[in-house]
Amino acid sequence: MKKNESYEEFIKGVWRDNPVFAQVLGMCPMLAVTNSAINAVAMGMATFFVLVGSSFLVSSFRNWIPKQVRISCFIIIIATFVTIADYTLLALVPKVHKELGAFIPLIVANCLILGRQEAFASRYPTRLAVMDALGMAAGFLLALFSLGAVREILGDGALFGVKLFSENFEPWVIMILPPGGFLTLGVILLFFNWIKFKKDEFLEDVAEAERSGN
Amino acid sequence: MNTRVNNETSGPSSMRLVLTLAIAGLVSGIAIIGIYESTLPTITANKARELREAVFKVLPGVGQMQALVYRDDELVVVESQGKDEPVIYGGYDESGEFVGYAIPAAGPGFQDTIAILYGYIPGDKLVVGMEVLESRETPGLGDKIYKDLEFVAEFSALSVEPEIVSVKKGTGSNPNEVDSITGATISSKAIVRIINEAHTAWATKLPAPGSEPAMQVAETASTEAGQ
Amino acid sequence: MKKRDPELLLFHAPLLRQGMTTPKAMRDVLVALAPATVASVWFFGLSAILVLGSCIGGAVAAEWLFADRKARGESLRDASGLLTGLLLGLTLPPGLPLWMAFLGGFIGIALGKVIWGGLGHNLFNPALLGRAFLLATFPIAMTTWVPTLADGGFLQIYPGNLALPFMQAQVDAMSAATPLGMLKFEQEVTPLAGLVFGNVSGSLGETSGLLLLLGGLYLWLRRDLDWRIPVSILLTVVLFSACLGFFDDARFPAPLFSVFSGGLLLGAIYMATDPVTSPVTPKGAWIFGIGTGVLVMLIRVFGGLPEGVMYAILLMNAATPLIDRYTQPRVFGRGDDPE
Amino acid sequence: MKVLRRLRRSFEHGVHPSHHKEQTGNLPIQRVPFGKNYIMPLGQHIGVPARAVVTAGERVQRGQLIAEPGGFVSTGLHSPVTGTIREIGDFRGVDGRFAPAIAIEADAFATQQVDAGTRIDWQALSLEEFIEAVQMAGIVGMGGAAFPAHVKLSVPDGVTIKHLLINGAECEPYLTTDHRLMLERPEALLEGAEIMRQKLGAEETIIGIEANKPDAIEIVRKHIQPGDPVRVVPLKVKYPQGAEKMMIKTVFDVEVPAGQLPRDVGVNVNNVGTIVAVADYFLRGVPLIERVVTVAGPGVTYPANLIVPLGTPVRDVVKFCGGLKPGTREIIMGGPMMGRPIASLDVPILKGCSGVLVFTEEQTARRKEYPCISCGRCLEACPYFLNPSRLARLSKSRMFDEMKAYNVFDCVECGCCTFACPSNIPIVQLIRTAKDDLAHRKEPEA
Amino acid sequence: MENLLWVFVSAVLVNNFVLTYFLGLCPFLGVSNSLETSARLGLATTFVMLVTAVCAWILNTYVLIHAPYLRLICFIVVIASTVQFIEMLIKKLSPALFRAMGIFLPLITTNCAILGLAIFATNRGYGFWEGIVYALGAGIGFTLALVLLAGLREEAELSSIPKLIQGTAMNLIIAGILSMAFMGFAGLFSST
Ligand SMILES: Cc1cc2nc3c(=O)[nH]c(=O)nc-3n(C[C@H](O)[C@H](O)[C@H](O)COP(=O)(O)O)c2cc1C
Ligand SMILES: Cc1cc2nc3c(=O)[nH]c(=O)nc-3n(C[C@H](O)[C@H](O)[C@H](O)COP(=O)(O)O)c2cc1C
Ligand SMILES: Cc1cc2nc3c(=O)[nH]c(=O)nc-3n(C[C@H](O)[C@H](O)[C@H](O)COP(=O)(O)O)c2cc1C
Ligand SMILES: Cc1cc2nc3c(=O)[nH]c(=O)nc-3n(C[C@H](O)[C@H](O)[C@H](O)CO)c2cc1C
Ligand code: SF4
Ligand code: SF4
Ligand code: SF4
Ligand code: SF4
Ligand code: FES
Repeated sequence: MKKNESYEEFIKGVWRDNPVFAQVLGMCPMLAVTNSAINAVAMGMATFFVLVGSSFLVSSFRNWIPKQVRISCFIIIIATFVTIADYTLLALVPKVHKELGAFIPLIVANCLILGRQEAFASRYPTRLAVMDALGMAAGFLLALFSLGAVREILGDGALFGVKLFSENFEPWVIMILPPGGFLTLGVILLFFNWIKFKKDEFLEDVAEAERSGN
Repeated sequence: MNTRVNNETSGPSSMRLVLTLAIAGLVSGIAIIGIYESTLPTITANKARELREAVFKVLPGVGQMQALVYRDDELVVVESQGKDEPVIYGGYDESGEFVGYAIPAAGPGFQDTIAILYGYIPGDKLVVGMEVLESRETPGLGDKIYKDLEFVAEFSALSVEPEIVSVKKGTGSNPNEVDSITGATISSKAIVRIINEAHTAWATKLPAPGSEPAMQVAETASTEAGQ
Repeated sequence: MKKRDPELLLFHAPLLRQGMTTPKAMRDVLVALAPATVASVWFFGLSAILVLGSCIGGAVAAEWLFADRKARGESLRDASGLLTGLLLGLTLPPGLPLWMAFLGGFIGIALGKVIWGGLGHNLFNPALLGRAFLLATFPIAMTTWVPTLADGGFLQIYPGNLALPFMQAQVDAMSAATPLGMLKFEQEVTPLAGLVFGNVSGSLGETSGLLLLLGGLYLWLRRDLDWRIPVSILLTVVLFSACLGFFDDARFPAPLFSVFSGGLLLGAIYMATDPVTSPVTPKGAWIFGIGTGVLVMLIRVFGGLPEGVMYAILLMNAATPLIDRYTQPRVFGRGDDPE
Repeated sequence: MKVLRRLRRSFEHGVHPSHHKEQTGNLPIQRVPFGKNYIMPLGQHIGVPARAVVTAGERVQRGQLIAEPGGFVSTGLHSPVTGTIREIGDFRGVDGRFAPAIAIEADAFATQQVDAGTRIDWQALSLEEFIEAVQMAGIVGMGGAAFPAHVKLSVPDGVTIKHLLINGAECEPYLTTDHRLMLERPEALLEGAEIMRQKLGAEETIIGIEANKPDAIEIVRKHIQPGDPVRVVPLKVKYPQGAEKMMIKTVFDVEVPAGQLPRDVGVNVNNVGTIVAVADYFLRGVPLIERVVTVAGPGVTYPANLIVPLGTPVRDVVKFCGGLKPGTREIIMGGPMMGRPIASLDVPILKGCSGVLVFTEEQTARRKEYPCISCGRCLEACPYFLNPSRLARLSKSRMFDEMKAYNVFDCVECGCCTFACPSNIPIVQLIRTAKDDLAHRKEPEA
Repeated sequence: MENLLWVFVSAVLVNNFVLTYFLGLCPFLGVSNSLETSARLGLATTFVMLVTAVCAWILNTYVLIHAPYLRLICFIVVIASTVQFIEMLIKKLSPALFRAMGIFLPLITTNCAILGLAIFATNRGYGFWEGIVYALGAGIGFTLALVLLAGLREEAELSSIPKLIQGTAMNLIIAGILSMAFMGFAGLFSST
């Protein structure tokens, strides 16, 4: 049973409550760095690290942190993790760090992270909190990757820098430019709406059929 | 299970609040300093390597370099750059003979600031290399300023006096003319302008050719800089 | 035998209407554009027909695909989709690959009209939205201009047109600069006569100033456009250029050159006046026009692009809700204060 | 600018519907023969309904008072025929609702002469007596609104009327009643005007006539004695030139402030028909028992200008005009721009009804409604400078409260916006819906 | 001087914080359904940005030069506390001003546009005046984008946007279109 519960926490963040597609959180880093898959994944990993790390800490110390200063504590914890991530990336992959630029420190302001601390980690035991953070972070990573992949494939004809089409492919430059970020995410959300719409419609049809059948 | 959290009616004392924050800050500070110290060598090394690579690229034939700043009316060798103090790099060959300067410069491009580094040989008044360090120019158009090798090659022997001018592609004939890139005229002109401006700014500050600061061994203190 | 009373309707007054209807207005614009369209075929031959056709095809395809199954015929019949396609086509370079033209029409209608709820609900000009999308997506193809045809070259097709879908066009085969590009990047001024009669390189529909004005006159006579918008745009541009000329007439474009070059006339007469995306209030129309004129000159003279009409109109489209809100007409008998 | 506007002699905006007046413009006024059934609604004017003073079965003379004013903003009613009161009960009115009315059966053999027939020495009457006389005579505004005339005469202290403005614009298409009255009874018009002017204490009478009635302008001018303080002002042909605030703007270049009345700028506006009714009462002793009605429109066999006793069912009027052509789809009481469609031919002619217009399929064919394309034609049409497109849009989204900020209550429902709209949006109707909703919403709350 | 002009124009139009840097998106997408609120939020943000620019400059000049690794924490803590202090100050001094923008102040502190401003200004090595002008431009640009979007959204509410599209998806697409239109400003005042 227990195992199931934590699995639930994990999977809900990846899909049903996906922070980007379902909750529309963490938009800023999302759009700014997803002009290529590699940047998107790097950003996703950094966020992953920060989110899971701070959730773990916050949850572990949740009974010691007084309510009045909890936000300040969260921010200090998050900022610490972000700084760690920042320096690590800078040391290990300076090229990627240069591309992501100022957006790594900005993870601090990502409301997804603070929101998870406030809504979940500070209230639940460590194991659940970590599962939740893992789920959310994975969902965020997934969203970043899908956006980055779409934008890179169309915008550069490549994925992770590997050319996918013939030499003559005409890149869709807009995809790499800012408007492409807004438009692609808009269209992806539209697609999700559409799926939900169709699903609701389908469920309604089923209900209808059942009612008339009885 | 969360009922245990934060349900004290009286609330914690302010002493406890301060203490919590202080501990958090302390732990965080230690963690940050720890990561900083442990990554610092790699990061510094990375940065230095990048800089060297760039300088060597724009100044062919260079084997050593040192940072120079303009202080008290002369160019002096420095270890670390002061704030708001523009720095340039002196390039020397393996034997310590002065070759030229690598000058960083920046200015507005089509989209945002473009930062470049260019190599300059004061004796011949020639630009001998140009490398774009940072730009947000449009992929496919503006990014040709560093992707179009033909364009980059324009800067391998470019006379800066009289001022560099950019001309339509295929019409450049004089030593001070750069063929601009079709479709990215603005970005290519921006590079030219940035170099011109930087050149004007530095021209009066550079010592007469032949009297450049000599290469110093890295360990020496910079007391006897100059000459 | 007692005659039965007729079945009376309770159709509310006013019972009378003036003759104009919305589809008629759209058709009027098509008519007004006819001379410029013919001129584009004259100057660019078969390519013009292909590019215009692809745009219209893309626009109509989007309109058809996204329409309700029931309303499909209706939404096509009011001719507004057709008009969007045509106007978009007229703003494109003649040598553009056809698949891009099709995509532009499709995106213009899909992003510019359908998602807003269809005719009358969009806040941005769909044709220009399509063009802005193309320009940002394929900047090279969209800024590759071709010279007008030599005599009798009607059947010739620019090689760029025939690029395979998603593939690049062969560029550099034949290229030319537009009058504005020549001014901005090479400081060369094109003689005015070419601009007025249209024998210069540029977008399909922007080349002949004279025919565009003619169409505008027709639209004005039919009361289909708000004359304030073209008048204020053109006046602003003229004044702006004149002022710049006062400082340095060698470096800045002359007023008449400004008016007749680029897409200004096409934009001012046919696109800024799109009733849906321009302010409804008369005062708003003036502000819209002046704003467009200023932005056009700002982008042309101080910006990075040689032409700014499209962006100017789109930016003013974005400001239109605000303009409308703050220029409500003064109500009769309420003095000068609008509140 | 101002000079230019004065030269153009008009208000701003408005529309130019084709006037369709050729059908009846040249036809002299005829009397319809008396019929059998008459229905006199007690509330055929704005304000409080009248109170019946007769009972069923009673015999009444033509011109006899059958209902007295129910309050100050109310007038008397007079029997239009000699006959018998058949019933006092609820009858279907113009708006389709049932409302109290007096049904009279005409005496088939009566001569239908008016008994009274005596001239009243109006000069001897004090102002109060004069006002009461007008009220008892049942005179209401004949320009369409049917606002009791005596109320307009009761000017509050501190307000002086400088001008009597007589509204002969008749800007609604098809209608020719005022036109014919001016042509056929210019003396009555001028006599009535003089009475009103003196009683109001106004300095001058101005008769505003649209320039498409040159014959009326000429005849009225011819009858003005030199030295009389009367002036005829030809007006630009434009709808709604006859709306009183527009006419005041045209004639005096003054805007009546929103929410105020013409008297606040020193003007009293009356329709030609109203003035003639005043003359008929004071000089000939005939109260308001009949009125001139234009019967026209593509669905009428023989269009005509008719003197119709009040209370005559539309059916009788139409029958006199040769009946309805096949394909008739709609009958409007009043003008085509502001009139009301009626649901039944049994509706009676009322004091405020200047026309019975019959339309066929062609005019009433369902026009396809397109979305608003913000073309601004409605703004350019609205004489009150409202933003009808915004009002319609808000009304469609049922954002009625927001409409107050856009001055929905300044709309007079003149119909210019709907006329001008190329997308066939029923703007006036949408505005009316919103006004109704806003007006009625208070009641349940209170 | 020309440089300052370019810094300003670039921050307002060419490199608009919201439309090209994707900063401050949550207020952009969240609050911009009302014009009134947007204008006030924009005003308050501009104000906080100016304060931040000053703070960032002081920190950079006197503190971070010795301890660069504390940058993030310093920025966050200092900005948050300064804004809180100013909030109290305004509340005391001018209740009217507080009503107009006070309630937004604490919310803005957690918004990434503010932190972004401090970080960008530092990365670009802006001096004091450049920093101020940059902050002013960024704030005005933010306000401009917010107000434009609010106008568009209020108008769109009256039109019949299909149910399917309403909401964040539509807002993002409008933002994308706006961002596309702002591309017209590219290169403004950077070429001569
Ligand atoms: C989306 C887009 C991006 C552009 N990016 C750049 C750029 O990065 N650098 C540049 O110089 N011009 C850029 N341009 C400007 C145009 O290509 C401009 O026409 C060109 O600089 C003119 O050069 P030409 O006369 O050599 O064709 C861009 C234009 C567009 C539409
Ligand atoms: C290109 C163009 C320019 C015009 N310029 C003016 C003008 O500057 N002033 C003007 O009054 N009318 C101008 N008009 C004519 C107006 O449309 C006309 O005067 C106006 O519609 C009269 O309206 P009104 O009498 O209903 O007020 C212009 C028309 C066109 C097509
Ligand atoms: C849109 C509109 C049009 C009108 N047209 C006329 C008209 O053509 N002739 C007229 O006598 N009254 C017309 N009226 C009524 C006048 O505004 C005003 O009520 C009338 O002239 C006053 O005279 P009365 O009370 O004698 O009817 C119109 C009113 C409105 C709102
Ligand atoms: C005078 C006039 C100008 C128009 N201009 C445009 C235009 O520039 N672009 C466009 O897509 N549609 C234009 N239309 C058509 C129509 O308004 C457009 O399809 C709507 O914007 C779609 O809702 C125009 C219509 C008229 C009457
Ligand atoms: S709360 Fe923060 S991270 Fe979340 S959407 Fe808003 S700005 Fe972005
Ligand atoms: S009906 Fe109302 S809104 Fe329409 S034109 Fe007349 S006054 Fe204006
Ligand atoms: S006239 Fe009709 S279509 Fe034009 S703005 Fe008014 S309501 Fe809209
Ligand atoms: S963070 Fe503040 S400003 Fe942003 S959406 Fe939430 S309440 Fe609004
Ligand atoms: S404002 Fe940028 S992440 Fe919230």
